[in-house]
Amino acid sequence: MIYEVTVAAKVRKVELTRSESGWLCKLDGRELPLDVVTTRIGVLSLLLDGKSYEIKQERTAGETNIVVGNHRFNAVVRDPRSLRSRRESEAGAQGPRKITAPMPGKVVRILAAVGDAVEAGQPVLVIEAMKMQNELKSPKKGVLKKLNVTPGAAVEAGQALAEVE
Amino acid sequence: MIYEVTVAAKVRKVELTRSESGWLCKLDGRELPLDVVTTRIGVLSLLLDGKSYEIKQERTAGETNIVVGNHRFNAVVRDPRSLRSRRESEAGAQGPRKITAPMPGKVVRILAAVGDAVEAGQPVLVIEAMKMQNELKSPKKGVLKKLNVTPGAAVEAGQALAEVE
Amino acid sequence: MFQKVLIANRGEIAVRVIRACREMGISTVAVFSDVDRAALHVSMADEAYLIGPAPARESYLNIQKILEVARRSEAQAIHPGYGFLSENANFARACGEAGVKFIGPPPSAMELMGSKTRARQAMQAAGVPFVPGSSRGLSLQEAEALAAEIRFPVMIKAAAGGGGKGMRLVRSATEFKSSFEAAQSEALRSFGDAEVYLEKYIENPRHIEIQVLADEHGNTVFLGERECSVQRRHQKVIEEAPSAIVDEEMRRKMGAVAVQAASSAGYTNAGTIEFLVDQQRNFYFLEMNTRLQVEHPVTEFVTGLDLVHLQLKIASGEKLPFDQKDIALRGHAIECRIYAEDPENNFFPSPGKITSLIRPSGPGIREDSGVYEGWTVPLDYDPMLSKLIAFAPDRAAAIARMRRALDEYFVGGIKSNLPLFRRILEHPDFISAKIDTGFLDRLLSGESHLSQAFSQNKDGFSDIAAISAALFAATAAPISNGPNGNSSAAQGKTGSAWKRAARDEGVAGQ
Amino acid sequence: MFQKVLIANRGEIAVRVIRACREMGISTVAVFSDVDRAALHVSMADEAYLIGPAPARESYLNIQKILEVARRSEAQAIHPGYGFLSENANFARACGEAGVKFIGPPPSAMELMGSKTRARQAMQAAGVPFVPGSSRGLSLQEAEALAAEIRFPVMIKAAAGGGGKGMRLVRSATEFKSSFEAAQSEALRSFGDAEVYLEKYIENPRHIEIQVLADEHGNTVFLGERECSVQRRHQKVIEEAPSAIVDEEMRRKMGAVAVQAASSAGYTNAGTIEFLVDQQRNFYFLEMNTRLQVEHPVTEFVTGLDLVHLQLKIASGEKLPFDQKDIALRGHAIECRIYAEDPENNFFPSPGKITSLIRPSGPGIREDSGVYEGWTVPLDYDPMLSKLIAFAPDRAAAIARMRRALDEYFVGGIKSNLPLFRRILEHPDFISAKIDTGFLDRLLSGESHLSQAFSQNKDGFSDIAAISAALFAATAAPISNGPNGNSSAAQGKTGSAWKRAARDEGVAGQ
Repeated sequence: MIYEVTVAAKVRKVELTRSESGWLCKLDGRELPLDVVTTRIGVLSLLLDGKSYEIKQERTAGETNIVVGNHRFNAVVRDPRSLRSRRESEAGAQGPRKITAPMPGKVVRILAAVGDAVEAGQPVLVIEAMKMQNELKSPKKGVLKKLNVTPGAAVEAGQALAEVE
Repeated sequence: MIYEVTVAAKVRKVELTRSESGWLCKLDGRELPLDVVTTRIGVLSLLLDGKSYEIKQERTAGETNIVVGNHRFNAVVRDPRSLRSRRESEAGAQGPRKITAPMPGKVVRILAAVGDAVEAGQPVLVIEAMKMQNELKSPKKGVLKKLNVTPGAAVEAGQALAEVE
Repeated sequence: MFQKVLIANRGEIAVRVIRACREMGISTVAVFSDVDRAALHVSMADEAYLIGPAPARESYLNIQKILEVARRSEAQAIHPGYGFLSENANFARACGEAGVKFIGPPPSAMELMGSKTRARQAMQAAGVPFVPGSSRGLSLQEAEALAAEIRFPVMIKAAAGGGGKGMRLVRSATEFKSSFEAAQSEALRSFGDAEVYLEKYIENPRHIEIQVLADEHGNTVFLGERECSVQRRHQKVIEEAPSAIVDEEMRRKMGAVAVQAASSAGYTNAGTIEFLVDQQRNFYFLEMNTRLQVEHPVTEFVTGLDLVHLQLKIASGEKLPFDQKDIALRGHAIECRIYAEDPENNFFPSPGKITSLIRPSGPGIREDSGVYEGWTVPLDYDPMLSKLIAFAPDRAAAIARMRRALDEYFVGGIKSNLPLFRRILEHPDFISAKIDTGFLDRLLSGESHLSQAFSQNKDGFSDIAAISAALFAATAAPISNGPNGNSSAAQGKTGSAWKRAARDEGVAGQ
Repeated sequence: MFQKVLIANRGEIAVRVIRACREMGISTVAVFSDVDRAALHVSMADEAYLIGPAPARESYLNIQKILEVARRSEAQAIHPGYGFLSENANFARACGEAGVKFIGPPPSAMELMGSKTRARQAMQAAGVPFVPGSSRGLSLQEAEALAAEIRFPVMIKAAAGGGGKGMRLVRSATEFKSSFEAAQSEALRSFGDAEVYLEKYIENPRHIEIQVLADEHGNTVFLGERECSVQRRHQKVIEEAPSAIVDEEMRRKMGAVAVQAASSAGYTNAGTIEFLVDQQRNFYFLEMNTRLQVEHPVTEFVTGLDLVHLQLKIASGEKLPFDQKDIALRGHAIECRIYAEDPENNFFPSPGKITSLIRPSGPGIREDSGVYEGWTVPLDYDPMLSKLIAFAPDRAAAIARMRRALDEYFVGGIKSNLPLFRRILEHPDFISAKIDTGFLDRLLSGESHLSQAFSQNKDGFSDIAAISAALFAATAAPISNGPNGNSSAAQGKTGSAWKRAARDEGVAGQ
């Protein structure tokens, strides 16, 4: 299996081959004598040249982080064989910018109307969750093109709420 | 679903029906207004007339116990529709008595030979596990009819090691 | 002693009180809202009753419903925990009328201390030192005049307030009017009372508080201080005992004032006198919290006492089992409040299903948790998951121990503020105890938090992270995340695509 | 201080030492056998090296292999934990020769204390009180003569022994010869040394021990006592600090003797002097354990100190950071040793996969665990899973707290001795501290343990249990149990059938 993994702002190529004694791993073409054991769901124990690493996978609705000891890395894994994955990736790189809900909650206020000019960082709507209100801001200078929600609407994490172009 | 459950030396009949709001439960024909939630795998939260019970299922290789608060009950569940279960049950009730390994380990000594007369409680073989040696005794007075293992053999929990008739 | 106690709360504090009751042979009655049926406090109690839907005002703040459960279950006393009804004098009074003992001070003391202006008047009469300011609610005009007199910066505060709601710092006359009105409207929204008052703003103060205990026979003692200066938006984040700047003499002085304040208010049971301490180590009465504090465990560690046991004993009429001279402090304790919130994204709440939970333990570690692996943290309440407390012979060792425990701690499925604590505990100012109530906000507004928290240049580790990410993808086990319960494989792709899109669009950096 | 320490052990004590090192900024090197690749201590260490197959003599007892890892990893010191090589003077000496600091006493002190007969001679010379008996290995004839002189009952003990191996109690001359020979052959099998000696047997003694700490600059202190009288077959099961029968005067006397014993042996680092205490509270030297004890956490709770931190400081050449007068005891601590063994079935070991693990926490609770949910406890080593320690202001509260924690604790998939502890902690003799080293064996040989542990007449509870058993069957989730990994449904049937058969055949009652 071959994966493209984006970690620490670099794209790395990871080749994994199952062998009898475990996994054979190549990182960017370099073979690493890795000893891998899954201890719990989402937790790996890795040994490499005597060093011991406990790795935890921190998955939330929005993203996957990899915790190595006490270092955390955001990780995006792409299986290059997956066509769908590639297409989405390309689409994501262009087009208008979306404002997305970072957590589930309720829309309590909308601070701009469709067609308004907005500055980068200007609050566009307010979401309430767990007794806290949080402003969601425009990711860029432009015009508010779409508003997908109304005050009072319940929203899920990751849901696109508005679009600025 | 109907189950026969042996708990505290009594056979009880439990009828369970899934309803929209959870389970409808009858115990020996009596309906109980039970509120059931699975909190973790093997753990239930039960509310009955305001009383709260945390129930844990303690399963080992050999048996199932039900822990209610700090009370433990051995439980044998039989689904009367299961023919296989019934046959095994009948077979188990008669015939010669087996000596079974209560835990995985290694046979270190055999103290009687096939054909020997043995008393109830007489040690027949010795198993070692986790640095401890433990004698397994004859369940009844009789003759050692079978010996399925030899010294040095590794045995699994529940494995029949010998038979006395 | 009571035979049965109702706990009018949820989360870790309900669990904490249930444990204390169990240790004292007292039966426990839990109450819960619709979304808390599977909560830990429900399973752990001996009895549990549904009291309403998710919104707190229809369940955990529903006095009638809670008293109805008390009656039905024949509970003899009610422990209110903290938050919810714990400082509600009407509730305490209703308990009394219903013949149920409220585990806390008398309603009169709660009312006195609950109104900041009345408390100020009473405490000034008792000789308690105060920050210059008003002792009653002010009109805009009065407030403007007073601000000119005591000089900016000043702080506007809600009379009925707490928890940072309805507070505004004003540094100059030009911003005064808008801040005053904003504080009034927030106070009205939060507490149903628009009254606000004014105080001189102390630059870079420390927040240090004294725990007091008073029985119903006139005995009041103090149990040393807690340093609670690490706050974000006036909410405590880390607490410790003792304070690095309080010596024996200052402790005695603050303690004497605290005991005097409690006694003069007719206070009983556990309470806390909060002080602001300026850079010359002058201390000023801030307010009294008329309940058990979130941070009581650090006091328990250094005194060796159990405050909830003592609350129950006091409420049942027992005398305090010790005198002031029997109280001795030993070692150092630190508490971190673990929240379901994302420190890399403006501390947005992060409710949802806890898919994995690895809890620290071992020497000197206590965890008071209200959650378990598989539990879905509801949207509806304060997102505190648990309190992690570390004890060691001295402060440096307690910090090191807490860091060790934080490294062990892991919460999967939702975001938590765990990474924030490592950052604080590694900060030279925290390590040298140069902290004040602005420390954390300064730390957070400094260099980009995101770039700090996510390692960039630890190359060995990023290699390992890259390989591990691929290994997880290759060995993905089904993880149900949230109500939709997608399979892991499907989710991995969706998640990645979403994340990629989000990054491109700059959402993550908001 | 060391930069890197190798831990020559496994299980909870390896985890304990790794935690201490991490807290002190020391890198850790773990060693592991084939079956321990997924063990907790391997994941938690900074480095980890395979040292051989499962049998301890080829891995954790393999001195050459361990020193090779120390060399390769450039570890500056080795912490041996307890058990395995911890009291092996040859290992300590080999460490010294390899230029690696052994964290423990000098080999000479270990050798002196490791031979019970030599230890007796040296301690008698130092004026330490002794149980009447021989101070050297005896022939059968000599032993018979001595037994007649000091009068039965007498105890035969292996000179190289420990842990109850090679010990025989003899109550009359007729059984003497066979017991003597049995003890000799067991000593030979267990320790490679058949030498045995003789002691007067004290009826119903208590086992009370004194913790000592000695630095390498001639300073030795004691840290109070531990009561370890709750034993099964001479193995400690519950330990507490302080002892209910030791007052300040007795503590001072025992402490002075312990310090004298350690000093006269040239002892350094942490060690324990074990005493037998008779019903008149006379105390007699039993032996010295030249290592950290399993039960050290109870001392840590009541003194507020961290013994492993202090071991590391002492071994790196630091002076003790306190004097005897600085040591004060506060509160009461109790430890339960949680084992994978079946108390309802003759304490048979119960290795296997831990399918579920719910761990207690909250106020006053410490857990030092070596396992995690999903870990398969191997057959090959001591089956201790974890140590549960409860602290409270007094003994009654500590017992209540431990009971509360035991109720919270749950281990699924394998048997554990958790039910045993509840039984002990509810026993009136334990509650009133009327315990001696025979207490537990008497309790166990009393009424049928099985019928005690399994509730019969709690009708409400058995109703709930019956319904729950059916609910579990109806909602069975796949549980993988052991290496075969059957699905739950299949296993349910197999398990039930096997259990039924086993019950019919009387195996369970063995």
